[in-house]
Amino acid sequence: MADTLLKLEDVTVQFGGVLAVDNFSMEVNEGEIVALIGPNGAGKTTAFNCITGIYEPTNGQISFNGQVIASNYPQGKMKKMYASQNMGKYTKVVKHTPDIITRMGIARTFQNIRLWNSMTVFDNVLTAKHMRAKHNVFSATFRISHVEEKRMREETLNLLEEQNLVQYKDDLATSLPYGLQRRLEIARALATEPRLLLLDEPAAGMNPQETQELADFIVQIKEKYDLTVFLIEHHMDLVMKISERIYVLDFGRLIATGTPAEIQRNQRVIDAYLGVAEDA
Amino acid sequence: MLKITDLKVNYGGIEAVKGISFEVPGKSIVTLIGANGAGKSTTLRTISGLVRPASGKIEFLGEDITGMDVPTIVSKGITLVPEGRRIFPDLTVLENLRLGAYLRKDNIDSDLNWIFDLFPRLKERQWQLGGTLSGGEQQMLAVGRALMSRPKLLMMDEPSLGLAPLVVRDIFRIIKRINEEGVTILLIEQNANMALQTADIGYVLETGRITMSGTGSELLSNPAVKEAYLGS
Amino acid sequence: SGGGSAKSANVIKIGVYEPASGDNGAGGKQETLGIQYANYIQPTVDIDGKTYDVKLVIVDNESSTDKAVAAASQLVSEKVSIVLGSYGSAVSIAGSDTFAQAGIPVVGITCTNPQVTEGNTHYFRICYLDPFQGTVLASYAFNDLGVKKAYCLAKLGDDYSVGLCNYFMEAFEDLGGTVVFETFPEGNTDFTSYVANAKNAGAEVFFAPVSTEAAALIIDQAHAQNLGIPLLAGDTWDSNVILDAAKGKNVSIAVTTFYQEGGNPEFDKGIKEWLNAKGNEQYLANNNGNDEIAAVTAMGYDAYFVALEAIKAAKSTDPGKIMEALWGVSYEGVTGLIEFNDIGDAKRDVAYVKSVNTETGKWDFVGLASIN
Amino acid sequence: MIKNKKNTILGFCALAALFLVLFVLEKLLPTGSMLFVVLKKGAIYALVAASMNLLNGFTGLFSLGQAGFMLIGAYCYAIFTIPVQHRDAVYQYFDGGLIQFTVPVVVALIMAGLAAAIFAALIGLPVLRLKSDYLAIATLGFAEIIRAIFQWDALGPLTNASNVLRRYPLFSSTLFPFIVAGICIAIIVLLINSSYGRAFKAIRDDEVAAEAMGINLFKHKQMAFVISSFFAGVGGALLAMYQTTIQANAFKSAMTYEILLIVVIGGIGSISGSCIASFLFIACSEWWLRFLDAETYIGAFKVPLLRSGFRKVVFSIVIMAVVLFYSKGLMGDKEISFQGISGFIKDPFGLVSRRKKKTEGVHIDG
Amino acid sequence: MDFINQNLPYILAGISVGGQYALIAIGYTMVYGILRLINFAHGDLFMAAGLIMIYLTASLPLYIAIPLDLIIIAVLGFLIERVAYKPLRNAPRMSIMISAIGVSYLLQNVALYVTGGLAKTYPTIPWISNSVTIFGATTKVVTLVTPVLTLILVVALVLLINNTKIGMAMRAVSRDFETSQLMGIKINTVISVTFIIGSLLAAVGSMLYFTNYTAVTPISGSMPGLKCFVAAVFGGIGSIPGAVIGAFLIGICENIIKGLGWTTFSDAFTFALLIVILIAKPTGLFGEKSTDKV
Ligand SMILES: Nc1ncnc2c1ncn2[C@@H]1O[C@H](COP(=O)(O)OP(=O)(O)OP(=O)(O)O)[C@@H](O)[C@H]1O
Ligand SMILES: Nc1ncnc2c1ncn2[C@@H]1O[C@H](COP(=O)(O)OP(=O)(O)OP(=O)(O)O)[C@@H](O)[C@H]1O
Ligand SMILES: [Mg+2]
Ligand SMILES: [Mg+2]
Repeated sequence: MADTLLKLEDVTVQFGGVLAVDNFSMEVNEGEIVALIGPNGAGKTTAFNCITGIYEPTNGQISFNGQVIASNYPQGKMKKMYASQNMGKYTKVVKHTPDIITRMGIARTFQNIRLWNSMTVFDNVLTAKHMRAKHNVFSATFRISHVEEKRMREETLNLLEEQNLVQYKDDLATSLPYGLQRRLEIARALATEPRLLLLDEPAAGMNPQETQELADFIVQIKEKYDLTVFLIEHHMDLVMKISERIYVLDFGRLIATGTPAEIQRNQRVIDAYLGVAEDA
Repeated sequence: MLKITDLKVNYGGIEAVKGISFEVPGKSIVTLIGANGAGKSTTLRTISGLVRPASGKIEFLGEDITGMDVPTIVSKGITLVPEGRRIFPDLTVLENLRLGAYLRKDNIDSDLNWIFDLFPRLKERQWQLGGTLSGGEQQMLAVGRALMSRPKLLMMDEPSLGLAPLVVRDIFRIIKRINEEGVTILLIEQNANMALQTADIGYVLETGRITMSGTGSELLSNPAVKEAYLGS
Repeated sequence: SGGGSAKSANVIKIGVYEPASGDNGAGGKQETLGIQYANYIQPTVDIDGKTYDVKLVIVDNESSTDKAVAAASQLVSEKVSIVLGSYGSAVSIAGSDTFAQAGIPVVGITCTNPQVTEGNTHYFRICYLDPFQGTVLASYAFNDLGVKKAYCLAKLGDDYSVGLCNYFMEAFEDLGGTVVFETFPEGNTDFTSYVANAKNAGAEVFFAPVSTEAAALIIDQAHAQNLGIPLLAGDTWDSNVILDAAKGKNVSIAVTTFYQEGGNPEFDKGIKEWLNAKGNEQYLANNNGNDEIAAVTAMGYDAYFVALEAIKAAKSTDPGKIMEALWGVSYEGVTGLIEFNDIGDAKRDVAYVKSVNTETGKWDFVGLASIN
Repeated sequence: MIKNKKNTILGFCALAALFLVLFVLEKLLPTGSMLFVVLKKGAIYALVAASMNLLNGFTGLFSLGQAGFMLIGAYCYAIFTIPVQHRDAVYQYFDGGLIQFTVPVVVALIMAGLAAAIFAALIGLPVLRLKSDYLAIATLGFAEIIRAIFQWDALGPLTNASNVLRRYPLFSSTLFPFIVAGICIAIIVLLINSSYGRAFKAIRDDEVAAEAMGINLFKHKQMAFVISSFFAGVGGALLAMYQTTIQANAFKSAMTYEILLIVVIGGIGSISGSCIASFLFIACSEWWLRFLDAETYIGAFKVPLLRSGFRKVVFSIVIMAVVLFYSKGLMGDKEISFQGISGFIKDPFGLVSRRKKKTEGVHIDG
Repeated sequence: MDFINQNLPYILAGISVGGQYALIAIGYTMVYGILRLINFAHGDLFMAAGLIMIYLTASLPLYIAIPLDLIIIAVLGFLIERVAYKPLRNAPRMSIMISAIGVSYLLQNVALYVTGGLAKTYPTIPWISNSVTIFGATTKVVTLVTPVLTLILVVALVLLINNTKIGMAMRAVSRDFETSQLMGIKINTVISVTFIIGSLLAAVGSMLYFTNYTAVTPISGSMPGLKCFVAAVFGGIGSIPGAVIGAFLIGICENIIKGLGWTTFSDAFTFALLIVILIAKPTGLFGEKSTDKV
């Protein structure tokens, strides 16, 4: 078995009275494609947000590549609420801003597309390379690091070529059709040179044909960049086709985990999420 | 009921819709399918008055409604479930639903219960702010909000976007049900399969033009449609 | 004016460098009124036997040091022969360099800060200075009113009021009194606390040489809180705004100033007629809608004639010649004799002291004050 | 790429030509000419507007502290350059003041920028956590606090309290502010077109996405804030030179609003827009409209309305008209380019395309 | 007793100023709430209300002048919105703000042009201008009336916004014009109503304020305008109770500071307090957190 790349232990997230994620543990191994599914509002996006540092867990610990990237334990009035759960298991608070986590090698796309609207397709990708570039304000402003800049531009162009976006490179990101915007988001995430790619409903708004293309595309970039992919999706064809393992959340709780075949047969998952397949 | 004649719409210099004509008969379900950027959403936005057409004519129940302002069109009985949900994030779920019935003067309590029956999840969350709902919950709210206006013509722009498979089926069931209650429906769907199964009439839009049309089942069996939109 | 165009070759331009907007806009306009009236009375001047039309070129320096340079340059580019102004010392100083470079003489009218004329040869002025006024006020308070403790209030960032308070305090403490000094921030309208502070400090006189807007509010508060001690101020308070504010109130107010209405009945009568004349409604509006004569108006009137004297003496429209001629000017104006000392300041050693009659809403003449 | 290079060269030529024209004009026209006054102030405001645009337009940080930073720059410059022999006269109430040495003009200019930048770094720490209008009002507040402090009597030996500072070295030629402002603006443009500039824009467009793509929000915001303040400080120092005297009183929020007006009228996110708008704004407010203040007779006919104060009424209407007509500013977020100029010559003011647009399916406003 | 005697004026002044600030601050907050616009012209509208009142009372009896003043200001507020803000519905937010600054300049400059710039004395409104003595401190009746009136108006407004259809529409419009229209809301009507209410409050505020501080100049509105805007931010801009609490807080603190002898810094202190509060609570005391879900 390959190394564990991402590990969630007893992660709980609470908003006011809502338990969005409840004692969720899971792991993603190096080189896998893993899917996270579950009904609407099950807490999938919230889990992503915890991993990427946008939210902090109320309790639990997340580690990436052996390094703790988020850890928290119930404090204040939460303490009483979780008196019985994993009491004393986590004692330190680790909090990173999203940029640090991205720097460590986790990149993501968003459920609601969040491209930089006033920038061209090319600049969207180029800007994501900013973090990895070796320069400072001074050298960048006075063009001392123009070699670095040139390299970034070349790499960006390559990336766009691979994603078949190169013909749109000077268009504004917003003027692209929806499907291409999703693809651009993936390209932008790749530009940060991640090891783990998180995709939040990448096929939303795509027709079945496009979804299929997307599935191939994900497998392809995974191979090419040596990535590990962790994705949320409601299109079951895609999930079942490409993922090696699946986690199923319901009301924030893990209700099932296993291979696609196992999940499809799992009665709890069928009841809560899949429903009875009455058509193709 | 709704008649579109030679509708053209531009955004700045871009021609998004290049002269389309179609009809939506009363009490029917009509669906528009097509690839990303084909101009489907633009068509619906134009009908609801959010976008002004460059030329063409839109008639509703025999009345020319081209160029009327949005609230007027809404008051005539056309409601749009907009693309991307467009929930009011600072209002509670309940308030969002009440706003759906903004133009109605009668009692809306029974309708509220009806919506809560359709989407029990919303009932649970009725005091939560719309902006904090999950994607799927927001989509339910958007549909529920539109139903609250008791429209004559309900236009839905990708209502199943981001919904769990189970709920997608529910949504289509609901569509059928409200259609049976007498509401005419104009539907845009990426899930062409389900859409065509549900619809009486389908139109295929390609880069701003209607390229094919027919009954739902005709299109379902059309090889070209299969190839391009059904993915198998 | 109308007939001027025929003799257009013979025109001499006098620049009026005054604020018409901003903090000192109102005062600037009143000062300008005096100049305009003087120009109406005496629209021509004889230079070396030829009659010239006097044309006023009025610019608005917006009471602001950052707009002053452009306003001054505007006058320079209009080729004026001499400049009058400005109300407010800071803008006068700010415009000074521009005039100096162009070699144009300036006659300050009511800018009382010593720095205006100090160290230059082109800036003159016809009023007395802050040190003088501050000392006069201090001795009036100490000797005439017989008070030992004074409360001084200035506007933060306003060099006029802060400066005058400074000189007042110096003199007052030299005489043996004590002072409490406070400043209020710009735009402040609530003077309740300041009046209460003065009361609580046990002050016997409330010295507030501030703008008329603030003055009106202070008077109102003094009345509302039953302050019971006299209000004292400098030349800025010599305005009909103060009379309006104080009328019918339970306050006593004394100010030092340059002119007392009635000091020259002929002038008073003439300017009142002019203000009330048909077609001059805007002049009346600039004077707050009534014909009460402000000291700055009288000073503006005198300044105009001082300029004409200098022009006549120079026998030329050339600014350089006029500048030289100014040193020798001696002119008996409505506000007294005007002559310049070797700094360029008027040799004045008396100030008018007057007080408000709260029943009639007019000024009562108290007397002349000078430093002994 | 090649086109880019050609544009750069063309740009340099144009700049050189501009400087040459200025130089010649200055030899030909009398020194007091209004043209130069407007050009000087216009150049200074262009710099300050560009620095504000860097922050408000490119980084999306709505800051209203510009006047405060200018004040710091202006005072820093003046305090360190007033010749020692004049200090007694200037600091008349404070026995000649505390500081009894001077530094060369260029050093003082840089110090002015640094002083503003250091202050920005200090307040950036707490303030930059705030968003949009909250940030605006907090920075505005800081500017007001700075003003109050500089007017404080207790600091008089340093700042001369409420009194004017003067007699420090001034410009000898219009070229000076043009060269300094030109260099500064060039640096701003270089920065904007660098990788950091793109990161700033990313923050403006979508903070969440920017952070998720590895851009450290605080570091970059702080950077933009400090750099912008540096140039505002230099701009303040230049303004001090232009004004010949300074007084804290003049650096009110109204000054910030003026600069904001220039930025928006020029186009948020367009440096060339800021520059053009700056000259137009200054010319309009301090030169071209002055005739409206003077009572004017045509023959015996008195032109109605014209009298003191009318200029400002008209000026406010002009501003509103410009904003209403060019709701995205004169330049939008485009920069001036040679293609643009030739386009402008073919279709001045976009009249043709605007008419065309009207008939098209544009969004209906509410 | 002596202590009260000495300090009561400060507190009374604080409460009264706070109440007047509150009425203006609500106007800011309402307009901001709906258009996300810092309506810089609001303070000047307040000044205009004062000036117009002076001109009206010069020729009309008070019982006509007061309602007429209210009507004129409401119409003025309505017109400002229609002329200066409505055409910019789809423009960048900053452009509308500049338009607001333009309107503010215009009102000030027209006032300057018409009045000449000297301070005008506000007419005496019977009863509320009378002096009263409480615990030995003398003040005007208006000082006591203001906070009461403010509270009544605030409660009414909060009810309006939270419990009525138009109130709900206002909150909807504030976030999303397009979708609001899809609900059948006539956004222009809703926005106009908001402006009219805001302007009326400014007019009422001006009557109370200028009864206390009787000098009206063209720039009389700018400082109260700024302070009230600060108050609105203090409380969390967009929140009406927040604006009111912010206004009272500022009014009272300001006067206590002055009473302590730190007069030089009374404004600076207001801003410092604001900054401290914002650092602790980045969206003000009652500010809504952004509900932008990722
Ligand atoms: N900021 C927040 N405040 C309050 N509740 C929240 C917040 N964010 C999420 N929630 C709630 O947490 C639950 C989980 O939301 P999440 O977005 O993770 O769902 P999801 O699994 O991604 O659903 P979907 O498939 O519909 O996107 C939902 O019930 C949502 O209403
Ligand atoms: N506001 C806009 N400004 C400019 N172009 C636009 C705008 N909205 C849409 N377009 C363009 O108009 C065309 C049609 O867009 P539309 O949204 O109608 O497509 P669609 O068929 O709904 O696609 P999707 O399935 O992605 O929703 C596209 O090319 C799109 O880029
Ligand atoms: Mg989700
Ligand atoms: Mg669409």
